[in-house]
Amino acid sequence: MELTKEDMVKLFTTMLTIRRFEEKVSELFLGGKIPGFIHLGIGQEAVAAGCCFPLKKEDYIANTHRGHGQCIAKGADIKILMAEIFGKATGYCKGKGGSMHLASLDLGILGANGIVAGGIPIAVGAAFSAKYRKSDQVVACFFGDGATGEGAFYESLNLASILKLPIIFVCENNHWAEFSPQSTHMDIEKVAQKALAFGNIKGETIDGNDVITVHNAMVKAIERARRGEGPTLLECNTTRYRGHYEGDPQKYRPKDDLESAKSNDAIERFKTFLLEKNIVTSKNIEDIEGEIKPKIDEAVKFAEESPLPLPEETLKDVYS
Amino acid sequence: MELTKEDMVKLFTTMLTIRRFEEKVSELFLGGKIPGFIHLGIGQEAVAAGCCFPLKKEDYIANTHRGHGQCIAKGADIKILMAEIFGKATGYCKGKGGSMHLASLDLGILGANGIVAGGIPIAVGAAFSAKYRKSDQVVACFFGDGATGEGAFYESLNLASILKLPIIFVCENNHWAEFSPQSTHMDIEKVAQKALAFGNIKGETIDGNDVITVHNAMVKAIERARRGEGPTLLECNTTRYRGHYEGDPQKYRPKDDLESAKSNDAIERFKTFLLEKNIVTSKNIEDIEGEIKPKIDEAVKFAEESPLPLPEETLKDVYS
Amino acid sequence: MPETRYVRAINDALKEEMERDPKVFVAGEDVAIAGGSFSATRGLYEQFGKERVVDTPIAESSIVGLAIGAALTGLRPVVEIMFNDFVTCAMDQIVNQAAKIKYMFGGKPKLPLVIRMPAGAGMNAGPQHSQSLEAWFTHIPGLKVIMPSTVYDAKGLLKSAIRDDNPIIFIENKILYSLKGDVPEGDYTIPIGVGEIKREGRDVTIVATSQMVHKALKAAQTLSAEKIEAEVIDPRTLSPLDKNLIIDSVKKTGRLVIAYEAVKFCGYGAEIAAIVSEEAFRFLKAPIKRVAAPFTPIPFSKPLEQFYLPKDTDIIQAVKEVVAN
Amino acid sequence: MPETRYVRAINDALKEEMERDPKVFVAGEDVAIAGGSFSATRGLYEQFGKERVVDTPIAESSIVGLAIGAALTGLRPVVEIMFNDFVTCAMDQIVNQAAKIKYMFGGKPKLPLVIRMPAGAGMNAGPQHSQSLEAWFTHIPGLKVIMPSTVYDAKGLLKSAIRDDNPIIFIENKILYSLKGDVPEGDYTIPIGVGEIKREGRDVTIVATSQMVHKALKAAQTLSAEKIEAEVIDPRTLSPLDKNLIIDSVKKTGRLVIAYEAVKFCGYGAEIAAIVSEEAFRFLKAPIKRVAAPFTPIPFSKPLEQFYLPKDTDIIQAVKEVVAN
Ligand SMILES: Cc1ncc(C[n+]2csc(CCOP(=O)(O)OP(=O)(O)O)c2C)c(N)n1
Ligand SMILES: Cc1ncc(C[n+]2csc(CCOP(=O)(O)OP(=O)(O)O)c2C)c(N)n1
Ligand SMILES: [Mg+2]
Ligand SMILES: [Mg+2]
Repeated sequence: MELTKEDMVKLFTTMLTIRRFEEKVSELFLGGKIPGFIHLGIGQEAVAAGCCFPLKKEDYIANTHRGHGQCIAKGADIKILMAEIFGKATGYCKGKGGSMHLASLDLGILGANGIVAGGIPIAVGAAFSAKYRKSDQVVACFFGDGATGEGAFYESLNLASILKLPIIFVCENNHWAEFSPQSTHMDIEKVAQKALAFGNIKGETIDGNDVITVHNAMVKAIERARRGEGPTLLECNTTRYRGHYEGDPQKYRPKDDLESAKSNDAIERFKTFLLEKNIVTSKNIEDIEGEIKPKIDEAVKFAEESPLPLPEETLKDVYS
Repeated sequence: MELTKEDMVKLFTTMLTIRRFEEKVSELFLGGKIPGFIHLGIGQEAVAAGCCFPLKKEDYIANTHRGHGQCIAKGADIKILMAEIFGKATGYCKGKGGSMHLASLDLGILGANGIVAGGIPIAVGAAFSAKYRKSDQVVACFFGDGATGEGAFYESLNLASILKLPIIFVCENNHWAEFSPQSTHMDIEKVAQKALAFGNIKGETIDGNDVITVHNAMVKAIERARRGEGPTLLECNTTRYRGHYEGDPQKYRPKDDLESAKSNDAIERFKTFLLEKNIVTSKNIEDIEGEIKPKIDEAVKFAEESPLPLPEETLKDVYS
Repeated sequence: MPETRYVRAINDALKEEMERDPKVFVAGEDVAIAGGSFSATRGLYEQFGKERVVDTPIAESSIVGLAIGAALTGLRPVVEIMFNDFVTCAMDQIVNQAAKIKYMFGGKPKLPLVIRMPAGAGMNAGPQHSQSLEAWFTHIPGLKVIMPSTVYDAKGLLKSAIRDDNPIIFIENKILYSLKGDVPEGDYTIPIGVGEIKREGRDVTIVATSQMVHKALKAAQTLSAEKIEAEVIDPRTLSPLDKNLIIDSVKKTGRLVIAYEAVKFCGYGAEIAAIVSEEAFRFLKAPIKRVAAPFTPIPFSKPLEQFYLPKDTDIIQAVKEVVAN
Repeated sequence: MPETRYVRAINDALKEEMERDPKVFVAGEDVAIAGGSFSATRGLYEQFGKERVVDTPIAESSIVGLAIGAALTGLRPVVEIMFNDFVTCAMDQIVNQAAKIKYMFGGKPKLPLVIRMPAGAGMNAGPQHSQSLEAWFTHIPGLKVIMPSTVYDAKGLLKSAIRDDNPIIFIENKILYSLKGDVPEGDYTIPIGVGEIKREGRDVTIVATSQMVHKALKAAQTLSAEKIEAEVIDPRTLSPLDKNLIIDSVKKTGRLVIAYEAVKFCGYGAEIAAIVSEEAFRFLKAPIKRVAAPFTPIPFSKPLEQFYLPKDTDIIQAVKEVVAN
């Protein structure tokens, strides 16, 4: 699947939508409009966009606490997403989940997860189900570098490998887990190397801030999965701009680490590429920005104007 | 550390003691004298003997449900061991633990474990402690091939690798976990390959039924650990003769698998070697057998004659 | 009605539900080729093949995760945790994921999955193979917890569990596996959340679970000879609990003994006592009594394990105390 | 007495015990360089260095395993589980290993380790970051469970926990971290297993834990204006429980309300109710009442979480009901 010019514009639009959405979330959170914990993926948009683009609607994703981007890239409506982050009754989870628990089964979003590595075994279960039902679906399972500390990560890779399940384990390696650098969590450089512990898993490390590279690697991994050849562990090196959560001043972070991250901005890089290759003009870019802004505003308006859930809602939805 | 002739005789004696001890346990269990579940390591004696021989008394081991052999090799008194297996008040755990929970801190035996992979995180903790206390101790952590399914196994390797702890992860790969072959649990041939997922762990696969090979590999791993260079994952290929537990008729097991296992008997192989190299004579072997037999009988007698714990003992030892 | 064994009733329920619904599959450690450690899944692999009867690695977290992901996407998994004790390795998946997914995702998802596991002591299996941890699960909203005591209940409740759209913890009992009992031919189910009076009586209510139901019945028989008629109630489903069945009985008898095999302190029976002391206090003529295990791990050695286990004689004594009161 | 905050009291206790005993070390996720997610370990890394203050991978099982192995071999670990909810990833190590090692190995080993973790809702942290799972641990013989409600208690009990030779689950509270209170200068400890009457009263006994102690005290104040004098008891140590303190109080007041933040069904308060209905039944003048959370996961959205949380007004209402009775 070669990317057409149109595709590239779509990809760019997705990335920029994620960025503007999250910038707005940050602003609203710091302004006291959003409760709870917020983890932003600003700087990591190429992974979400590049991985989700080649997925079909019926395909699944499972993601993490840092999960707004993948939801948007998988087709979530940013109004409903924003409403959920606000804790409103109109949100994807009726306000019961919030930012850490975004899910929409209709869109194949099996759920962001507040437990590090908690979504990985579930993603494997979905891949098992796809194979069982011979549905040709695949699963993209997102997690961070820190998640490789958890036993559940390895158990899941092992099981998926043995059963040759149609799953792509996407490690968003932003080289930080909360306030600790990658070296606290592993003593190897490349997460993809961990694939060597399992027989049927193909490991690959790519530049996760280059959306086309991400896309192409994902296409190959999806094909491999659909052919029944087994899982891929796709490590996408990327960059976290913000603190672990909003409000985290990142005191622990060396200055040049953050600076070098920002000089490797996925959106800037893609923009330059698109301009240089004459795929878009500056005007086009402005237009895209111009289209996104009102949508974000609309999402905020929707969220702000939406009702809070009624207190008694608390007691509902526990059982089917 | 080169093995002297004397050492080899000691090693042989240990292996044969384990074999005779367990044969006796089997007989007693099937005769209804021993309650509960019994898992025998008959066929795997070279791993226990070869790995424990180069350990010092102060060094630690942590082992598994199939744990008689390592306890004997680490210096356990077979009388007290047998008494524990009988559930007698004179046993290592006063009858509270039984075969699956043999432990003796005085001997550095941190405990057999009824939970697959349950002892591995604990062994890592002991290795951390050794490093913390600068005691020059090392830990040998035993587990089976099936234990590599558990997340705790990987978490532990990762932590030990990052902290460069003085530990040797000894995988007793008997190619079966309960009633399932290795292929149910992993899709690679060599467990040692899993070391590649971690930075400071050295993986090595050896013939676990050749006690000298085991010993020599262990000596290197111990040296590496004491030098502070990090853990070794030492995979010892070995053979389970008996069922998973006593009473298991092994119907699931291909006949030739068991036969080929038996034709690779660690004790027979070592005996042949010792005889061929003129390290021992047939007479010596007979003498060794002759020395072991009364000791086993004595252990049985001790266990049989020992009192059962008083019922009220149940309520004691819960807290310090 | 033909007689069969408890473990066989489990096996039949699995078989029949798998025949009935191709979405039902079974996974776990040694459940396929070996037919399960206690033979509960025997023959399923031969009948349904390796797609639907799956041997997994020893990896409880990912076994439960497998079930969750499959249930979320249209299947109806029944997974086995080999011993209740090993569920400690899967608590995140059960408690933070399975139990909460429907709720935290706003009510839409259905999560039809069953996690079977045998609990209980009495086999000299020692401290890590004998626990009864049901009280952990009953404390978790979003889970249903079923603990059948008879062959009939085991089959009927497992079928209901498999057809239910919620995550279910189905706790069997190792000692009961060999129990014999009658089951009707053909299909039947037992509603989840409905307890049963296993024996009627007017003098005292005994609420008992799992193996303790049989000890309670035995105790009731002995007591009957002394003209004390005990009513024995088995909640069968621990969560949701058929509260009124118990309250109504206490209203009649005025006396309550609760028998469970788990450790007494903070065990499931504490909740029964609490409910009754909240909601039927005025009907109580005597203190509530609990018969349960002491506050120790489960020892290996025979005399210790025997001492540990709550017995019918303990129930008799408790009943006599509350009746005398 | 100087005033400080709850989290600071924890921090001071850690610091002082590490100064006192070189065998004490701290490990966990982000406890070293970052000083802990809630700053409970702030400054320790700078003072004691990376050997004694260890940042671990995100791996709760092996964090607890680290503590067990170290405790078995002569050290006194204090490890942090970042949120109570994450302890679900470490249950085997805590329950099958730490809790049972001394017993199943025949009594010889000592296992001096502390596992700290913050519980509780009220921060809109959602269903996987807000639970109160203390009842799981109190059901497990071999563990001690401590849940301090005041700044003074937090420091004194943590010091005792670190000096104790048993595995201890030390449950802090996220909302209480910012609570202010007085602590004496210098060293002091509070005995494990001794509860405290936080307020004397003659009309009703309120047993409350953790954050609910403060709500109970607030309720007691309101009730006092209406001439109802509540006695508020904080067990502080949930296991072992200072049972007699509660029973004696109930003997005096004849009425009992139990307040805890966890889900009511099968929560810790059920045990208190059960004990009293067993051992002080004759002194009870009214049904026991429990004030606790409803049977749902903890919702994210503000009005829902507020609805979810048990409140001082709920306690007031419960007290009025039992007093009217
Ligand atoms: C089981 C568990 N342990 C700890 C945490 C706390 N926690 C939340 S996010 C996080 C760091 C995760 O790092 P990584 O996986 O790299 O993801 P990132 O935040 O970088 O996207 C931690 C430790 C948790 N949520 N769940
Ligand atoms: C957590 C846990 N899951 C399952 C079991 C049941 N079980 C006991 S031994 C065993 C097989 C272990 O295989 P392996 O690690 O290869 O050791 P071996 O028995 O071959 O020595 C299993 C599944 C257990 N004891 N603990
Ligand atoms: Mg990260
Ligand atoms: Mg094996």
